[in-house]
Amino acid sequence: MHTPIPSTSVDTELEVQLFGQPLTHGTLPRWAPFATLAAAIVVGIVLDDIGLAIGVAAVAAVAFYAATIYLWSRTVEGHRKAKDRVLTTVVTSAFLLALLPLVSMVITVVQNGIQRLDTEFLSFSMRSIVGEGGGAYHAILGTLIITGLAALISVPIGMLCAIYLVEYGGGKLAKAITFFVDVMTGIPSIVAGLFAYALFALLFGPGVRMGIMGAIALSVLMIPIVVRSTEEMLKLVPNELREAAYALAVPKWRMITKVVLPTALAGIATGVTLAIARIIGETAPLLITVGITTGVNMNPFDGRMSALPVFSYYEYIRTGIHTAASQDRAWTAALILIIIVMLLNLAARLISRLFAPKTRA
Amino acid sequence: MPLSERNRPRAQVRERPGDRIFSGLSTGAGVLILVVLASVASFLLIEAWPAFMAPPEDIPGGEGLVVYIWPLLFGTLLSAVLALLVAAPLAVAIALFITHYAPRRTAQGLGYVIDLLAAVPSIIYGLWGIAVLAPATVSSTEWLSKYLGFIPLFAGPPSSTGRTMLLAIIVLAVMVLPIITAVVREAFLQTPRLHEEASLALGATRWEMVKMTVFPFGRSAIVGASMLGLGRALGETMAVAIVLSVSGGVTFNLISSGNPSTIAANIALDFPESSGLAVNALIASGLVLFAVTLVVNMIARAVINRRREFSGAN
Amino acid sequence: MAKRIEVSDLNIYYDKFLAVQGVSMTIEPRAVTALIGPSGCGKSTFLRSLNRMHELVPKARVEGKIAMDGQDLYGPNVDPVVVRRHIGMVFQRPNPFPTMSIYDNVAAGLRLNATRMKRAELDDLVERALRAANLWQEVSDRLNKPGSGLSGGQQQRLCIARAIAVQPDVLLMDEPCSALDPISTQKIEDLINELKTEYTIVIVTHNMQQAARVSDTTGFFNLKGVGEAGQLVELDETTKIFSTPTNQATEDYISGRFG
Amino acid sequence: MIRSTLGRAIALPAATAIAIGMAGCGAANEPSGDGGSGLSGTISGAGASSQEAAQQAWVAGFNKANPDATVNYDPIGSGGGREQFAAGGSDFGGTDAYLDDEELEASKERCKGDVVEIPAYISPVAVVYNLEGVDELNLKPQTIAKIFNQEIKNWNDPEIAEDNPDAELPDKAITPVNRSDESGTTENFLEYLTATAGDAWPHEPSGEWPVKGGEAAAQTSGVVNAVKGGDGTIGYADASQAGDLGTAKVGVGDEFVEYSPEAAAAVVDSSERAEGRGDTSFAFDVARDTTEAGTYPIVLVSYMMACANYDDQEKADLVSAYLSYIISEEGQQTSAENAGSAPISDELREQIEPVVDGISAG
Repeated sequence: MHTPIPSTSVDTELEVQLFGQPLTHGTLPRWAPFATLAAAIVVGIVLDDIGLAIGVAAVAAVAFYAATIYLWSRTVEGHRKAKDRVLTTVVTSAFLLALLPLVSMVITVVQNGIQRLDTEFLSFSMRSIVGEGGGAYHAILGTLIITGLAALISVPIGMLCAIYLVEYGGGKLAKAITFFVDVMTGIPSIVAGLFAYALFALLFGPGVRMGIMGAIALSVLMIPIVVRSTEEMLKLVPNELREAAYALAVPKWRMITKVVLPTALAGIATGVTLAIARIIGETAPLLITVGITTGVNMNPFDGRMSALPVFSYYEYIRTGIHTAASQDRAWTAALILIIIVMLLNLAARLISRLFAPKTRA
Repeated sequence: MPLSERNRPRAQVRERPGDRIFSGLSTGAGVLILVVLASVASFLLIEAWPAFMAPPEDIPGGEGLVVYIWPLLFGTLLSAVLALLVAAPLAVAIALFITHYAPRRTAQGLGYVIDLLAAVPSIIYGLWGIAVLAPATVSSTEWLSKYLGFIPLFAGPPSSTGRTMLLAIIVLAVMVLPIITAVVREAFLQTPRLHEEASLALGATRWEMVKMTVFPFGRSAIVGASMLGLGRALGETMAVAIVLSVSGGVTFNLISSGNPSTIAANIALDFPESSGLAVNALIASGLVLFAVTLVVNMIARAVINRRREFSGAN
Repeated sequence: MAKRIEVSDLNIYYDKFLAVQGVSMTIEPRAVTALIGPSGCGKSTFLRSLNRMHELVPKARVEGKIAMDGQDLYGPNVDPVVVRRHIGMVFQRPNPFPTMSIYDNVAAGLRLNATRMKRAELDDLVERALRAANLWQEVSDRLNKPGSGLSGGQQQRLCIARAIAVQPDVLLMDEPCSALDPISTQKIEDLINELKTEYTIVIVTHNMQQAARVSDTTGFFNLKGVGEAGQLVELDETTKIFSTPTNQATEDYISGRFG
Repeated sequence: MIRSTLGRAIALPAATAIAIGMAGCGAANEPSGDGGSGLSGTISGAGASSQEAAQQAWVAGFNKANPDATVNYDPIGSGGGREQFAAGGSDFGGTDAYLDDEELEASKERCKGDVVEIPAYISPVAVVYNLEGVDELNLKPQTIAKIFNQEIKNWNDPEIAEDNPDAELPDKAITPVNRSDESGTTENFLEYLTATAGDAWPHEPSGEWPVKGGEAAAQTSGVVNAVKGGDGTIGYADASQAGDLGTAKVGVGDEFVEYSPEAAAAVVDSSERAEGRGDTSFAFDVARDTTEAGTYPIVLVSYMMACANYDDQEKADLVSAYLSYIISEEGQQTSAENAGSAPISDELREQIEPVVDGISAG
């Protein structure tokens, strides 16, 4: 029954390939990739100098690196190792390529936005401002009010929906809701804006603009994110906890509010913060629902409001003599926006790190 | 808790008001999601209806709704699909770098950095795209049209401002990249360590290990994530509105000044100053966009959910 | 084919933590060496250092020397990928590639090493590996079905077939039967007995009866103390270890008074 | 305790907004309502976005004299402005084109009487270009038409060279830049081409650019940035935006006229008032094909709409005062400084003033 493989029956070429490999073979020196990289950079610079477009030159430099390291490695280390090195190059340069826009974007926004990041920008509106000066106070306020309202609408609905899915759900309804929550995540933001507009246009006639419309549009975008993250967090709560609560004769709703939610609270708060970070920079839906105004409007139920992203956009496209000043304002608004988003992300990480439920470990 | 309450018969326990209210509320919230989605569709339909019914000459452009929307839909699909073709392989490579190539210590931090890219508001992508990327692409598009002009995509003449479909595609690709990366990264992280070790123990190099275990395991996640990214690219508004030079209709030429607009960008640009039937026509185009993204997202979810069932096997 | 492994003064670290200390032993060719000992004493760590799988853990490293027929496995210019080609491994839990068929699982290693291989040759090698793993008769009619469809014991034999298909010199087995039922375990043990005529086999096991049944030589690993490194306490012929161990700790462990 | 922690999580984002809202409402630059003399009340207008910069300047200037008065201007576009005014949704309106007959009827009905239409904002449209080494450029209307119709594709085209004997025109492709959005600027530019270029311009004037395939950008700023961003580009934009870009002299009669506020205002004076619209309507059919010396024919004339009669005295006073300020020398100077418009001539002002002063209630 047992027939060990007789190596003699395999032809010699195959035998060398399969069995004759020595343990050691040539290895590229440690400095090999660095030397090749340096050479590639030189090639790129030279190509750029002789008039090739910078993008083309960069691509050519990467290709040069990959080809050189492949050929070098192939002669010394064999084709498998060479291929491995090429793929490492590809994967690493893909990652660096992705970092490029982020770095460039941050530098651009900071460079253009930092000059006007002053107290006047933070305390002035654009009312009666022509030319230089002015600020985004009204837009910051508007963004906070609209986003706050959106959160006020989305968080309870989203959390309750997630509670339904995890604690009560099952059956067709829950399946349908899960599916459509996922689908809802993919609604384009402009469509959410159109929805809010269509809803209010039916109630108030065409051309209506209100802060609450923007909040509703943003809610359409925010609810599914809250549902998803809350659902994930509730699922992480171990069933033993629920059973322990039941065993103490606690009714279901108190079990949920007393045991499940507090356990998942940190995770939910993280999710909500990230959801706010996602929607606070939305421009398109606010553009068509909230519009823009020059002064402070504290009432989301009456007339146009300003929001930071829309403010930035309108300042960017503003016409008039003093466009340099409005361009500066556009970039500063963008800078503030990026700071807010980064801070929210940071806050989310902190919340999840500091208050993470012990059950996760 | 009073004893009397405990001694009630079972059937009555279900009647406990707290439970009833709470379960009612949460069920209501769930149903509300369905209602919202349904009302998005129906309100758009109601507001788009006048445009469907209007005589063709009253629609902007004067040739009817189909002629009005078709170039926009074409531009939307062209930019989104090509952006996906650029972004998806990159996203897979990045996910691979984070999960299997980067030093494990830094991997998590790198993941955050990519997540940050996803959090940047689209208006900022737009401003950056027009201020930095557009001028940077000009020389490359000239090169493309000179040497690769025989390919219809690069027929040219190249735009001298860089505000081309190619630029929009690159910006869109940068924007959807982190979304695809996040999903693929999760899937790659879940590749069973056992299988990776099995292939390494057979004498596989790192790349061979990835090909044998990581890719087959993450294949449907890649497909699903790509569809999600496609959905995002289809609906992206402000960045395209800012960077794209819109004139002319249906063309595959990516590097000239004449480009079709996208539905979302067109709405953002025209809506604030539109009135009357033009608004209805814009909402009709929004309805088309909604339908397209709905289909794409449904497919994406179906694919991803199938993967979920698969991975339960091990 | 089968080769002798000599280990001298081997220390194994996870970063700064010394996991295994001062192991010196000779693993004889065409024989089964069993490693026994309480959990966490470094048996598996030691085993994984033999084919350089250990270094897949970040910051893990070894000091000392492991030589296979005189060649230093950790010497300069030694490619760990090639080391693993020569020293195959079978894991605790059967892990056939779920996305591959039975055939492809066995051929996986061959395809890596020999790119230009005719289909007939490959068929031949796959069949012989499956026969050698005592699995051919059970799966010959469904070679294109996924490997994950087999029973646990069959899956483990498939993994053994996969490991021996590339004709390694040494076969490492990390508790290969711990996830299997007694009948499957019996089959694997029979297989180990057959394979040892061709291979050097090192097996880590928690099951002392198994060690007694299949091995020629047994090494007993134990912790130096609580929170301290594991070490090789005693290495001798299996019959001697299980009848008259020289070390008190070994005797305690074997007779069940400890661990 | 649990409810409070839960509550905190829900209220956290909202609380920030509310806290800031409570802290201080008005922006540092906004008046808190203790102004001295002057009018008070609120009026709202909506309409042409071309007037936005001017309106902001006017509101700022008007508020100096009347700190208690609030004037809002919503730049929703000309069409929307006319629609909203006729429907009674705004107190006054701004539009780049005067009301057509149907809209005029509807507006008269809304006002229960005459409608005031006055040219308040005259903006010259410059033909801007960016071409290295060429600082001066003369272009005949036909040449402009052919360039924008993409018939003349290179800067060294003989037709351009003919009018520019002194310039060294490079061998470089022309990139014409147009507005991608519907705009009054486009409509006026097209009206000019239709009136002057004859067969060279085969397209009908409308707010949408008719030629496909050119470089297109949203808003005036987009066009200007696109022209700046390229080499060999040419576009049309509000003259105020031209900045350091080259502006072409356009052919009028036998000479080439550089745009200037005076030349732009002059063309309105030499234009005919549209007939049969009542005494309060100052709608002009701009004489694009003028050959009069020293006139610059590519202008955007944007109007203010108001009622001759309002129900509310306060409203009537405010509208009247605001419009008076706009057409006053000071008001026109303000918009010239901040929006780059061409101030209306004294002659025109004298005609309009009585109408604006006549706005009343009852």
